[in-house]
Amino acid sequence: MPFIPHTEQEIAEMLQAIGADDISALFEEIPSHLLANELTGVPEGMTEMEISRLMHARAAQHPQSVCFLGAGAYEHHIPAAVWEITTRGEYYSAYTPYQAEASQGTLQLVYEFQSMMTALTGMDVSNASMYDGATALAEAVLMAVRGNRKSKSRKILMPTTVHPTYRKTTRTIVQGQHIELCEVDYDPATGVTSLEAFKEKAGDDITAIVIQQPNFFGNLEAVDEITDWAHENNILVIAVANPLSLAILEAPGNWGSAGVDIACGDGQPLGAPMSAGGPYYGYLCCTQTLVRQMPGRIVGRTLDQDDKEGFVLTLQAREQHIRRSKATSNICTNQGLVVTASTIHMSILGASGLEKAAAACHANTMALVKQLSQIEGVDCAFESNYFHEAVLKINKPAVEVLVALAEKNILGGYDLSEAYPELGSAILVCATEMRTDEEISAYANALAEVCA
Amino acid sequence: MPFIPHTEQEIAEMLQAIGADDISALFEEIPSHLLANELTGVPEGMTEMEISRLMHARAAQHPQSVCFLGAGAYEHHIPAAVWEITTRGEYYSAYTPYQAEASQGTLQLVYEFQSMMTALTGMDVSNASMYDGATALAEAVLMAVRGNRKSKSRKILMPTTVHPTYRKTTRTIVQGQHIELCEVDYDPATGVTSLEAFKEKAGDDITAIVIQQPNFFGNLEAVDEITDWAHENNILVIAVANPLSLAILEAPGNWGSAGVDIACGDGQPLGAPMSAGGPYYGYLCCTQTLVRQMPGRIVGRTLDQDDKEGFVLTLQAREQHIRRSKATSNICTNQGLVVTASTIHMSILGASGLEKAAAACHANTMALVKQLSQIEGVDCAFESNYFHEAVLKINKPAVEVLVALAEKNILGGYDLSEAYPELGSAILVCATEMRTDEEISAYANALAEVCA
Amino acid sequence: MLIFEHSKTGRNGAPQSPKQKANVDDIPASFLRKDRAALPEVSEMQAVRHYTQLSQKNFSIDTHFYPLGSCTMKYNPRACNTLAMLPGFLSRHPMAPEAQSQGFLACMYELQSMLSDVTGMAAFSLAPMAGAQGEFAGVAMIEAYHKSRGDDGRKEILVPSAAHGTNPATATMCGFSVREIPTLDNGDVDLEALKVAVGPETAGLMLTNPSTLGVFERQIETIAKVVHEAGGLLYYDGANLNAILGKIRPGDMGFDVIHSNLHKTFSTPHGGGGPGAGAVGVAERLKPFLPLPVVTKEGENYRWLTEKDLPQSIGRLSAFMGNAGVLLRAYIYMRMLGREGMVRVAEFATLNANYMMAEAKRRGFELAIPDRRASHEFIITLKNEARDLHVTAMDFAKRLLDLGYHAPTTYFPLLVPECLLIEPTETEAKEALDGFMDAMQQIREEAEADPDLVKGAPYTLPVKRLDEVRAARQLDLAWKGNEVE
Amino acid sequence: MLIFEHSKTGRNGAPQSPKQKANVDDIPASFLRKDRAALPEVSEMQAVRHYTQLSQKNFSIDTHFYPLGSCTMKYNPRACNTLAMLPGFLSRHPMAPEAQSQGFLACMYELQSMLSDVTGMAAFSLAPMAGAQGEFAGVAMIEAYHKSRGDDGRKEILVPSAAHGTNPATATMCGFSVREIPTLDNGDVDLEALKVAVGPETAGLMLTNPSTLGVFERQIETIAKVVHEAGGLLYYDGANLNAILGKIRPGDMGFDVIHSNLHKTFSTPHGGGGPGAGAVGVAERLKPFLPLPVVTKEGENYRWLTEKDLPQSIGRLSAFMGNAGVLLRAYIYMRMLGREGMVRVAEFATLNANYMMAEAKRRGFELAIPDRRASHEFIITLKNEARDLHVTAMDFAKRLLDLGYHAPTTYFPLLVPECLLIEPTETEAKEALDGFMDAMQQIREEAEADPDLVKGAPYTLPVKRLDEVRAARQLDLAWKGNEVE
Ligand SMILES: Cc1ncc(COP(=O)(O)O)c(C=O)c1O
Ligand SMILES: Cc1ncc(COP(=O)(O)O)c(C=O)c1O
Repeated sequence: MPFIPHTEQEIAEMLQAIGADDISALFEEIPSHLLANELTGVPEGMTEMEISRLMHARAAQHPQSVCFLGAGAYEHHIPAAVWEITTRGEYYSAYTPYQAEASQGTLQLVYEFQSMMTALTGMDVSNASMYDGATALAEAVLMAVRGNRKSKSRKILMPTTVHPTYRKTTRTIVQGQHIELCEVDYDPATGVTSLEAFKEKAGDDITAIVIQQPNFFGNLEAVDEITDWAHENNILVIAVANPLSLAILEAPGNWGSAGVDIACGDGQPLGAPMSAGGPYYGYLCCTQTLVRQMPGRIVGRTLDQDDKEGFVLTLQAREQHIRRSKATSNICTNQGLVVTASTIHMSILGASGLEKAAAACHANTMALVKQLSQIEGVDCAFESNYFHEAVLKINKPAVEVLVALAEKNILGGYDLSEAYPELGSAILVCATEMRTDEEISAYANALAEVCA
Repeated sequence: MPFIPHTEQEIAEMLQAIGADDISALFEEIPSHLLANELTGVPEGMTEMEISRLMHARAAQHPQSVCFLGAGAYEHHIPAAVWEITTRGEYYSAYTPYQAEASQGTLQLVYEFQSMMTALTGMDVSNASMYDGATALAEAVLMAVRGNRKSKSRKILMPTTVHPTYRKTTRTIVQGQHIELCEVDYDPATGVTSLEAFKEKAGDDITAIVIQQPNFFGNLEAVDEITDWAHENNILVIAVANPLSLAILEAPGNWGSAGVDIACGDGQPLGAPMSAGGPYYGYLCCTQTLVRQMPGRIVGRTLDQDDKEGFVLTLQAREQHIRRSKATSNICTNQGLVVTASTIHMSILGASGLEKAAAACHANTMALVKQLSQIEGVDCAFESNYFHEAVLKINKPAVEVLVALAEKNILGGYDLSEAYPELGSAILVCATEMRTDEEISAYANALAEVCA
Repeated sequence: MLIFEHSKTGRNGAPQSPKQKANVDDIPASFLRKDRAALPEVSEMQAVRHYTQLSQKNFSIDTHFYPLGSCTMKYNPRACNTLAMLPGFLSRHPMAPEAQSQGFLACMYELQSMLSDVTGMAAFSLAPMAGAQGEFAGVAMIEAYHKSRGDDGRKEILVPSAAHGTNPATATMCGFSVREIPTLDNGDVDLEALKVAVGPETAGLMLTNPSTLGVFERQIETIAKVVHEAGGLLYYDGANLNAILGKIRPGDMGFDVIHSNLHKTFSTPHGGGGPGAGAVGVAERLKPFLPLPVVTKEGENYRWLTEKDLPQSIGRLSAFMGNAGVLLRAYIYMRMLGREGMVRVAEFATLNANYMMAEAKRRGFELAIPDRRASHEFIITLKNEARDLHVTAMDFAKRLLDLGYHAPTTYFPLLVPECLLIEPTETEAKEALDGFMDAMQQIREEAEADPDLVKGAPYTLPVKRLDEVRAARQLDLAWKGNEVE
Repeated sequence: MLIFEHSKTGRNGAPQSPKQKANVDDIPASFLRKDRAALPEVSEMQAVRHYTQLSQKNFSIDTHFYPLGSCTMKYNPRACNTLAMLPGFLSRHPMAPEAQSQGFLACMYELQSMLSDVTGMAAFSLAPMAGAQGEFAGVAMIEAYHKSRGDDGRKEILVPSAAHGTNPATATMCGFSVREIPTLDNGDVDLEALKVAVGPETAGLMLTNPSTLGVFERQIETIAKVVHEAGGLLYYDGANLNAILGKIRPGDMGFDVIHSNLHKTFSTPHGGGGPGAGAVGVAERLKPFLPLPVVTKEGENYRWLTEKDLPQSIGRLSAFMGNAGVLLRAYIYMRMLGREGMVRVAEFATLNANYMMAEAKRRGFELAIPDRRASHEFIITLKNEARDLHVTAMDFAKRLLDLGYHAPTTYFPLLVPECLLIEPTETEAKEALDGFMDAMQQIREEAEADPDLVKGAPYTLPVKRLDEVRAARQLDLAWKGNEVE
């Protein structure tokens, strides 16, 4: 029997010990009219050889396209060591480390992860992960509402330069708690959110603002002045940042004169393959002041009976299994294994490796933008500084252009027309360190053909 | 620096401790005119991202053909668990277990491997592996020559139904030691070696004979009567057997009334992917009498100071590192990691799983032979019992037929015309448990087209 | 030793990043980082060695029997991992065109169908990324449903006292208030109390069945009737379907919405804390509210349903589409089990739990609910041992670690004093179950002879018992020697 | 516990074989097995758990510093494994048509070229499956060469007393007799003795340089001259090129034939005993004798050379083409290192060895060859400790295990009493080297204070010191409870 080790003899012995005639007797408490008929929607079982054949065939249905698509998920190089170690049974098949003494591997690793994330973001503390960047932002908003004692409004300013599905997800998650998410428009010339725009929407009591850096368009927001303005007005600041960009760009903990209050984002660029959308993980960091508002697991260093160092889950009184309806969040299972991969990834690359990777992404995207924008009918959408991702306007409908490129096995970018109709036909493009000069030129040639 | 952890400061400290001005001073004993110029045949180094791109491209140059080719290397299902565990660093990156106490993982595993191979072959002892099946046969011949004290001739009877490159390899390896390898022809009607044929070549002093079961054609040799005849004449018997076949066919240890003296073969069908020819491993088993003639590593069970069970390399006095020019063989490094995989493979499948796999191979090959031999111009070459591999005669040149099939992404079989010109145009075909009914029919259709 | 303590300035895993740093001079200095982040600087080998050694400090399914109740620590077939990580899946961008994603979409569509079949629900969304998010989606749908009907006064979610902490926490997150319903000694919900509690305020009841006490809720049909008649909906916390797979379907019991923890019943690994997947299934009337995206099939083609298709959807729960890789693992596992394998999971998970329970009884342990059939799990209470020997459930748990067994869930459900919630799962052999019970018996003997021995455990692990109070009081959450020299 | 002891009749890894056993009734019963082989019958999880736990009982590069002299235990980059195991390589049948194997053949061809370049030889064959088989091929070529010239009287191979055991064993296997040449105290070959030994019987001399004593043979040009003038050929045992890579080439030193252990210098893993690859390179005059197959390039295409191309070849050494997967790993590693990386390997392997040697001296250990530069390795002799404290090199070795270091090679080369041959390799950081020397110093202090402590080591491993004599006397080579109940 697949995955079941019982022999006939053992089954008999076990039933006898139980005092049951057969296995069905164990289900006698279920009203018999409720017992299920044979399943019809589940096919017959397959051997590993058969499922392997099927999955290889399914995977082969996906053409190996050259990816210039980012928009929140990026194709980066991941050292082979990362997932070979991550999928070791001892990491892969362990549970949440409730029994600390039997889980020092995972616990120490998470402590190291927290340390790395605080180093990267310049914040005081990090938790052990949220589901993804979008839910991390939603939880950051909830934290801010709990944490900003000076504000009563439950009103959050959210620039439209924040990732569209991050905004949608946040809306879904915070909507039950009477929080107002108030959108702030960007400057159509620069593609960034001016301080004026924030001020306009501000009114007199704002709980928190969100800033994404680089923003969804890849453009660089004036984070220092916005942060300082917010703090002057008792507004908490939530930063959303691609953690790989933080190898080069200023850490949220250093924005303005005091740094932001909460920083979050998606850890995918740090060691998670694109894998059709997940699993990735959300990172969530904050100031020491807000630590008790943190959702999710946090690992702390402590001592054992012999005063030897060790690691445990800590501040559990914030969590659902202790605090139940008063918990900071309902999160229980998080994205531990991806955090494992990410921690190993960061260790192997180090800050200098991440810096080189990030710089290469930026340089490649610049090269791409330069070539593409030379094509007749293709133009840069914005006049501003950007990092590693940029918006191009095209003289033909983006959706058609992208389909034509896809047929040439080029994923040409993200179609902005649905989320940002005001941009007309526009796409968001990205060339990571994985892209070669030849691929960039091939894209330019293909786009020139398509636009001709 | 790739894979080198030294910082500038450390280098300076280390040189100072050594008392050398710079690293080149460490090479001062090399006559300076011998110092090498810059290498010209080695390209510049590549990052992992670059080599990964290259290797993916190289691998993609191999079309995924449907394989009906066997001839000593077979496409079998290997559970995913096998290589995931085998490539764990603790197995992958350990050395030969010289320090037994720090190598109990590998040592116990090899002891279990030896136990499994003796169970499968019905022999008393097994070593820890030879390089492959061909070299295992060569070493078996050398063992027999050392072990058969009653014979002086150093003459070995070798049927031509033994794998052609096994015979060649054996010749290469034993040629320096004045051993005569005397070929015995097969019966052209049955494709097996008759006892008469052995007797004809025998003369009065033969050291050993070799029998491959199933033989290279897939046919079943009359192993019982040949073994008994050999033993009656003080001839040692060396069996070559596909170990997967031993899940179904009689174990060499039970051939005839006393069983063979040495059994060997290639372990590839037990968990090694085809991987372009290796690494596989040779297994080598023998009777208790011959154990001190064994080449290679052998693991034994013993006790530690507290009488706890443990495992060590044993009978090392046979080996080159102790006995030097008097050793039983020069073998040192063997195929440990593949043995690791194979041991896990056998554990997961068990005897019943191997039996089902072997039976499926046989049934598939029978189905294939049935369909192919119905094609006009295609016929079975031999009238005999076969297992899992069979010879077909074709009315067109085999080489052309195989090329035509290859263009349809079918590896149609092994061209026998070079090794067995007397067969005319003939191919050896095999359909393992991996082949589906659809693939078998597709082959039949393709061959019908090609032969039409 | 922390990875940071292996760090030396200038060390790195050189082949893992471009050889030269590209120019980023176009970015004004004000945007740039001033100091390099204090990440560890180690060689690739040092990282490999460090994290390989660390891994060995974990208990896991691949190394130990791990009967952690409510967590379903069963074997994670390696094929699920290998096949879900085929390059064709890993390299797929989440927003790759549907035309180039048919293989993946086919798997997701079939996974939705299989889940619908085994649970008896009308439709599934795979969006939720863990059980708790599945609960969130479910409760948000309940809210959306009432709202859509103009039924605005339903502000309360009922939760049995035995419920998992995520249930009340989720209800709060969705803006509901929580009312607890007591549980009877026999493990059933207190029906009378429920009847008193329901009313026009009732949005719904969240129920786990078999409950977290490890018994089947026999009055489920009556409960459903009571809640439905009051206008509420019935939520099924399907974190653990292991005991009912192919035996009884939540849809048939009357549930309106359910989440299923694919990382439990469907054997995707727990990964030391995740990721999971908390697919959510609904009865017909809740279909319009399903979270996005959902996969649909049109002719031979698969495509995502979006806001345009489901305008009443509660919306998105993630940036893309949930934990795709986890969903693939569950898909592969379900296909390997097949319909016949599903039932067997329930049968043998139940057999193992009942056998252990019988053994526990025979060996003189007190059961929380002695006279019922266990489902996939059961509870021992060590209140006598705690009272007479001053050895607690936690002491037993720690001592078990020494004897090579991961501890069961301790102190949950909160109702049962000094409890161990034991879930063996179907993939464990009888020897493991017997070995565990032998260990329990040994510990009790040790507790009688020398209670300090047990109270001082564990002794054989990388650390002795850790001071959790100190951890919470003297917070040390990140390495502060952060200045890499 | 052995895997057999987890076995129960009827258990199995069901999804791993066809569901039903196909009919094999066409095969007469006399050919069929009567009893099922007594392999273990366990579940997949039991096998996974057993072999995962077992693995943790090994020391390895991925877990420990492993300065095993002559074995070059350096980091095995994980990319080499991952990329060599791409399905496109794994699923390639060894006899797949050349037209469908160009990717693989290109790698092999380039590997041959790179090896020729770093060794200064005219051509390479990748056929040999380990160092010893490479030696076999080399010596067989020497024999074939002399024979081809009708020079039949050369029956002797000369081997320095410091040589690795495979050298004399190989010579014997090829049918030669072996004559040992003494080694001087300074590690050089005794040139006078060599001059006396050479003559018309001399087929060749097998030499390792740097020698197994860890020093560079300075008289190599004279030695080459002496041997060549006597009509013999010069064989280079290139098991360890780590100290000379890109620094000096065996071809330039005058060697006629060389094997290279790719599983050492080129970092393919040792796998707990193998597999390896012992590629063999030759000077121009030995090219016709290379073992088969060899890859050649014609225009843009690669193909195998066969017997037809090389009729004088010594022949085949394996059923197919050697350890292809190992060769791929070496190829990937060499491409990652590149030309600049090659030299660095030699430099830092040498730096590490000389640093440790200097540290050993500073800490009062006696060096076997105190006044020379070390190459990639060096030797400590503990003869004083053995004499004065009765603590042997083996005792030191075992105690090192307790302290978390794999022991160096003990009692090899045989010339040096109570020796430890220490090879740190270039991939170890200074901390590891210092830690090891600290441990050595600690052990000597322990030996002075309490010799029995050291003699009783190890204490912290899965077993204490094992009885090797018992193992050899009471042979127990296979589990004999073989009857699975
Ligand atoms: C009964 C029950 N409900 C809900 C959950 C929450 O699931 P998750 O951890 O995936 O969020 C769990 C898991 O711990 C559980 O056991
Ligand atoms: C100097 C020397 N020569 C030859 C060999 C033999 O190589 P292999 O073990 O690959 O057969 C070794 C390896 O142990 C060695 O160190």
